[in-house]
Amino acid sequence: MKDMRYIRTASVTEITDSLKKYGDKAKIIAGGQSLVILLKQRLVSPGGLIDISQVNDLKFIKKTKKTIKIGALTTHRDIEKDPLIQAHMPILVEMEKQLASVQIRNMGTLGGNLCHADPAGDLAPPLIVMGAKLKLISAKGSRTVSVEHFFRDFFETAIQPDEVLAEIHVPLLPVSGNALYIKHSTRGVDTTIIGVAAFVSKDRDSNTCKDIRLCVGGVGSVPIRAKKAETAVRGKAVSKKIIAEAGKKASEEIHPVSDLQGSAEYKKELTEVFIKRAIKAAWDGIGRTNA
Amino acid sequence: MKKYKLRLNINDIDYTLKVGAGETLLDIIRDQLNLTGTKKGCDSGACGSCTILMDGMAVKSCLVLALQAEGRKILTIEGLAQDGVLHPLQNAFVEKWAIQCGYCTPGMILTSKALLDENPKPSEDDIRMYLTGNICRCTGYQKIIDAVASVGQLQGERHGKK
Amino acid sequence: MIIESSITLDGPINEIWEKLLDPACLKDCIPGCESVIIRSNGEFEGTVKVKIGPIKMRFKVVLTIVEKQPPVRLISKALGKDLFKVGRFTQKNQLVLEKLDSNKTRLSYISELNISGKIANFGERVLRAKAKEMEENYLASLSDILKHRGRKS
Amino acid sequence: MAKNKIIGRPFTRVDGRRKACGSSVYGPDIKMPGSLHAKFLGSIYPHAKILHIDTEKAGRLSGVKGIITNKNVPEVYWGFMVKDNPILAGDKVRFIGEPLAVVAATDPDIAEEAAELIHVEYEELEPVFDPEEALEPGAPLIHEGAEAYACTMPDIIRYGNVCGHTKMFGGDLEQGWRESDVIFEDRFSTPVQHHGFIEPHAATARFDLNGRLEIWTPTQAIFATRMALGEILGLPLNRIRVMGTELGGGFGGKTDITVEHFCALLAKMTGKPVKMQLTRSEMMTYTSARHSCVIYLKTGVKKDGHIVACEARLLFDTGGYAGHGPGVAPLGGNCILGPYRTPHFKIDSLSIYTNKMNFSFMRGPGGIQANFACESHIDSIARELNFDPFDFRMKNLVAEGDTSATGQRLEAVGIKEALISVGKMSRWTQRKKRKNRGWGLCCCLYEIVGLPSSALVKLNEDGSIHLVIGAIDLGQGSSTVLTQILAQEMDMAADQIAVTVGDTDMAPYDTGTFGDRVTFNMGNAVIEAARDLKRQLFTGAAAILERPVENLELAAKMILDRNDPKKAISLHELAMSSYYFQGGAPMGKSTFFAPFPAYAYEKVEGNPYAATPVHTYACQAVEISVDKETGVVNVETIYSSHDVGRMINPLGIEGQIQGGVMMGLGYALWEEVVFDAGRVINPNLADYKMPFAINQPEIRIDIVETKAANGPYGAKGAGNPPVLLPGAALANALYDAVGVRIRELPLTPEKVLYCLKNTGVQKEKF
Repeated sequence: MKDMRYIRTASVTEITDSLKKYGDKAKIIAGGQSLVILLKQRLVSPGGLIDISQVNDLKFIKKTKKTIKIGALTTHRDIEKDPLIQAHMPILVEMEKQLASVQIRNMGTLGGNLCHADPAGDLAPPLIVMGAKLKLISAKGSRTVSVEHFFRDFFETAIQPDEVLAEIHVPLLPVSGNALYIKHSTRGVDTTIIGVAAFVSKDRDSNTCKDIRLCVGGVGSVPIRAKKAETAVRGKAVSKKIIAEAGKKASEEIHPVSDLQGSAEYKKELTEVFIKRAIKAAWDGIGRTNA
Repeated sequence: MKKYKLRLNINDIDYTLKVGAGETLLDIIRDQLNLTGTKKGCDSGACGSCTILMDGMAVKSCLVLALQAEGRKILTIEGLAQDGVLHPLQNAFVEKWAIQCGYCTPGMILTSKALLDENPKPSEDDIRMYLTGNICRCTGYQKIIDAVASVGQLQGERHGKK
Repeated sequence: MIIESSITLDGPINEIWEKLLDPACLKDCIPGCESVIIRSNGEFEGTVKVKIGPIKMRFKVVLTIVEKQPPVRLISKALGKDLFKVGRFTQKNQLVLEKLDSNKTRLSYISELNISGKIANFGERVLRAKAKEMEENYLASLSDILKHRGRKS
Repeated sequence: MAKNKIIGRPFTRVDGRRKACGSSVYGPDIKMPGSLHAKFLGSIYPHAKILHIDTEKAGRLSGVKGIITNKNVPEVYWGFMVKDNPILAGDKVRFIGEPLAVVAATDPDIAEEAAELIHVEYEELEPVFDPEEALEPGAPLIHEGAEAYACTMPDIIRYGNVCGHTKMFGGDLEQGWRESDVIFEDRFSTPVQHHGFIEPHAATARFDLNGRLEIWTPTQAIFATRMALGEILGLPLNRIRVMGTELGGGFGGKTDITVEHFCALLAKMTGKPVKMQLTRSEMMTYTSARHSCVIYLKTGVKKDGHIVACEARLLFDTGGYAGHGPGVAPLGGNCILGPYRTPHFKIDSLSIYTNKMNFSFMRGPGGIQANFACESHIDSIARELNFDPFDFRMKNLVAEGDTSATGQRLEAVGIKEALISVGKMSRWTQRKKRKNRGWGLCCCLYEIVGLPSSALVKLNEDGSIHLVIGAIDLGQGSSTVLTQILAQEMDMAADQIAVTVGDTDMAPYDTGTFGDRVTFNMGNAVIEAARDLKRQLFTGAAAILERPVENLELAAKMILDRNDPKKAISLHELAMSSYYFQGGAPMGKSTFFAPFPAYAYEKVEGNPYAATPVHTYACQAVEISVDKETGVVNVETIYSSHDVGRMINPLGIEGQIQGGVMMGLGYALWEEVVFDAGRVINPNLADYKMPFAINQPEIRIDIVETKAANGPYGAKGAGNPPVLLPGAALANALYDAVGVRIRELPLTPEKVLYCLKNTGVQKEKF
């Protein structure tokens, strides 16, 4: 293993100072569940590692009036077992249950997952359809970025070398709204081939779809909002025909690449099927799940 | 190679070691402390044979930097049996032939212990979901599930009696 | 890994042919390319930076022309070695130019790319997508340069 | 013979406690002070001449102690059947990842860095990856001077890119076609499967002070390893000691040497212990994978459902070197007819060179490929003639006295009982046909490997018994089963017997642990060795008790006179007198070599596995549901019935069946080592999909005991058949569920969906 410095930090300011000092010569490590493999296979050989896993002020799950704030160092297992999340955001609990394995979920953090930015990652689509935002902190100050615009390319995000992802703010779902995430992988709990997150809200009196957000993971270099599919449903009475229309539109607006997981045509097929299933399940679930 | 001090407790023994920044917990457990009961199967977080308990949580030690275990309490398979008396899970694995080649067994038993600590009477599906990170190529899993479930019943009754 | 595509370019066939073999144009069009020179024996040598997330690679590429029938057909072979020893690639390209009219030429492109070394273990699905993305950028910047040729010069 | 208290009883494993406590020592756990670590440099081209290998720069790296290339290793060709394997690639490389040089250094990172500094000049040659293309005239020749290669077995037919051609026929094929009412033709293909054992290959070798080689390695065949090392190093076998470590899963992938010879050569060069351990991706690109196969089948049947004739052509892709190819091809040919009476047949089974890695034995070699083709073919014929798949099979099953494909008489045939039992378990006749759900059926015939096994049973001075054998227990529980057999023979409790396994210095010769052969062959050897020991004890006791030998009997550690039980002597006393007064240390020993059954010599060519001590049979039914929108196949329940001759340990048998079914399920649904221009593109356990715990369906098991006459207490073998069945069972269930016949494994959702959308037409290659 190449010679590397190791910098242990215990507070956010220590993180930002170290980032300022070492710039892009050092890499942040939190849970390490993605980075350690790259280190061992010497695909990445940074000058130093900034270990932020002991910064306890970034480990929290708090509920405010309109949002739930989650510290970036919260682990997948914390989310899976947290009563607040179970009550208000079952979509995240269901997603976590199918993510990697218990061992990886015990160590892996939400911030690490988002910064690793695997386009087939399971965390991003649910956060995108719920309109979540990220709080990034640097020595210069802090800024917020929407999760949707946080991803730039394969494994590349908008984070600057001197910034650390500190918090995830997820707006609470409206009472008339519902969100869920379903995914297709070969063995059930496995690398995601296609992941679809859907948020729908109902206009009570006209029984039509007030708002809808759809996001597909695994079909591009970043998670993709199926905007055309959304317009096919927004404002309309949700019927089998409308849902089928949305499925078709979604599979037309994405351009997946053929690879080991499946050919491009197959991924288009799957997108159509999963968009339909996600919309229907989310729509039927309105009013049933959240407290 | 630049070395750093690492203090941790493994199987109720405190150690102070010199560790490189890039070394994983698996490498120091096996190579520095010679506890070869924890196995290296894929070295990329897929097979689970390197699973140990860190502060009671099942983690894949090939994906944990050694220095991130500072001040933590680690349990490896060698620490499970207390002075010659096997843990109920170890006995169940032996009695029910939940072991064939035995290479995945340490990781399988420790992950099952973490499960039973969390959920003393797990259903068969709970056990299967919890053990998804541990690949076994010999047994076809059934006898492992039976062994864990049987210890679950046992603990269940003991909980019931208390 | 086979990558195939074709594109219609503005410009007469002879000029497109020149552009394909012009080091300066290669440098502008290949994403992440830092330098291209022609060696004494007619081989092209250049360095190309490729970044996949945290993984950075700098390839020293040697491109040899295997067969050329100006202005219609060009077969070349490239060998890339990464200075950080993360990866290596071999590439066999076949380019065919077809005159559509005095100012439009069709370029069709078949490339057989073979990536090895540590990067190949990282994930086949990422490599295919990244290679496809780089190839699309190459063609896009080539057609841009040709489109703005009049204005930019 | 004492009352049977042990055979057929569930005994806990003799190695269970140490494995549960993590105190077993496997290959990677061997640690030697001052040991060097070795890493190899693999070829980057599938087929190329090597012009020059420059190790000068690598040699100068600090910490590097030794580098071997073809230049400084013995000019020796080795191989399991055809000696076509140079120690390191010399004139030519034949697959991507083929070792060119191996570096030994003070730590693995330095060795790896040094390997990357080695500069190799190649001259690329045209590769060939498809076995059918490799057969075409004018295809690139992978082994130019193949005729000069020696073979370890007679009668291996080799020409061009073929390194093993098995030919078998029976009856008169032309007459068969004439008598057939309907003739069906099919083409099937099966993928490359990775063994998937969790323990990586890892060997440690050192030379002691008087030049004797000691090597610790997880190998399934310690004596075959010693033989190969002897050839390569030019050492007499008494100068080599192979110690089989605990083995973390073999499945046939650890029968050959993979890194042992590199460690030995580097240990000799550097004078230091050398350890070499492969990473998961190295294993998946250089070694340990199953032969892919293309199978053409043409079968003639009568309208009344009787099979008349069959012509089969099996093309096994054996990669750059013959390896086990010439053994896998005949094993496939032997069972391509399945357990069905076929009066007229002609079988050609070929092992073909291509520019891919060196494929090796893997559980159910040849059988898993052949059985997928045969049982899918039979099932589609039954449906075309609208027979119920159960009845069509029942009508054609072989029985005692029929002959196998090689003309060997079949004995202890349990396939009928197995089929009936599966029918009962799955309530086949009352099965309901529900939407998107389907039932599949599948039978199989397979064989076990004979060859010699020897056992040594020692009576210690205190009368305790010690079994010393060379057969490694790779997890299937052979040490436990053999202890049970010896306990039964010596009328003792199994836990009073010690067993020592796997050290060529101490154990008598054994062929190895593969091909379901240990329970059968070593079991017989243990029985005879025990009886040899008892003969020695009885003669000793007869002198002391002054009673005729014939009256004596061994019971509860006492040797007594049957007619006068009071007249007895304990083993303890007898041992003391033998050791310290007269008679010498009693040692029972025996070598069991199953007689080579007769077969139709004149009708069989190029088949080293032409006859087997006994055939094994199994049958499986499976219920599945199919998601027609995504093509995903969900396995609901598997009903599996196995003719194992006699169950020595029920828990062991169940373990073999459950493990085998899951490996077969992975092969049927997900597992494929994918090549792109000769390069493995999924060499890791994330992209190579082996079954998890959540993927295991309910498996109901039934055992048929046909008590093989020549088996120990009637036992046959149980490890291979369970793997053979799920491939065809699922393909047949898929047809039953949604009318899609897929002839290429694995049955991925994409293939299922494609065929659903294009009404059952199968796209050539996905």
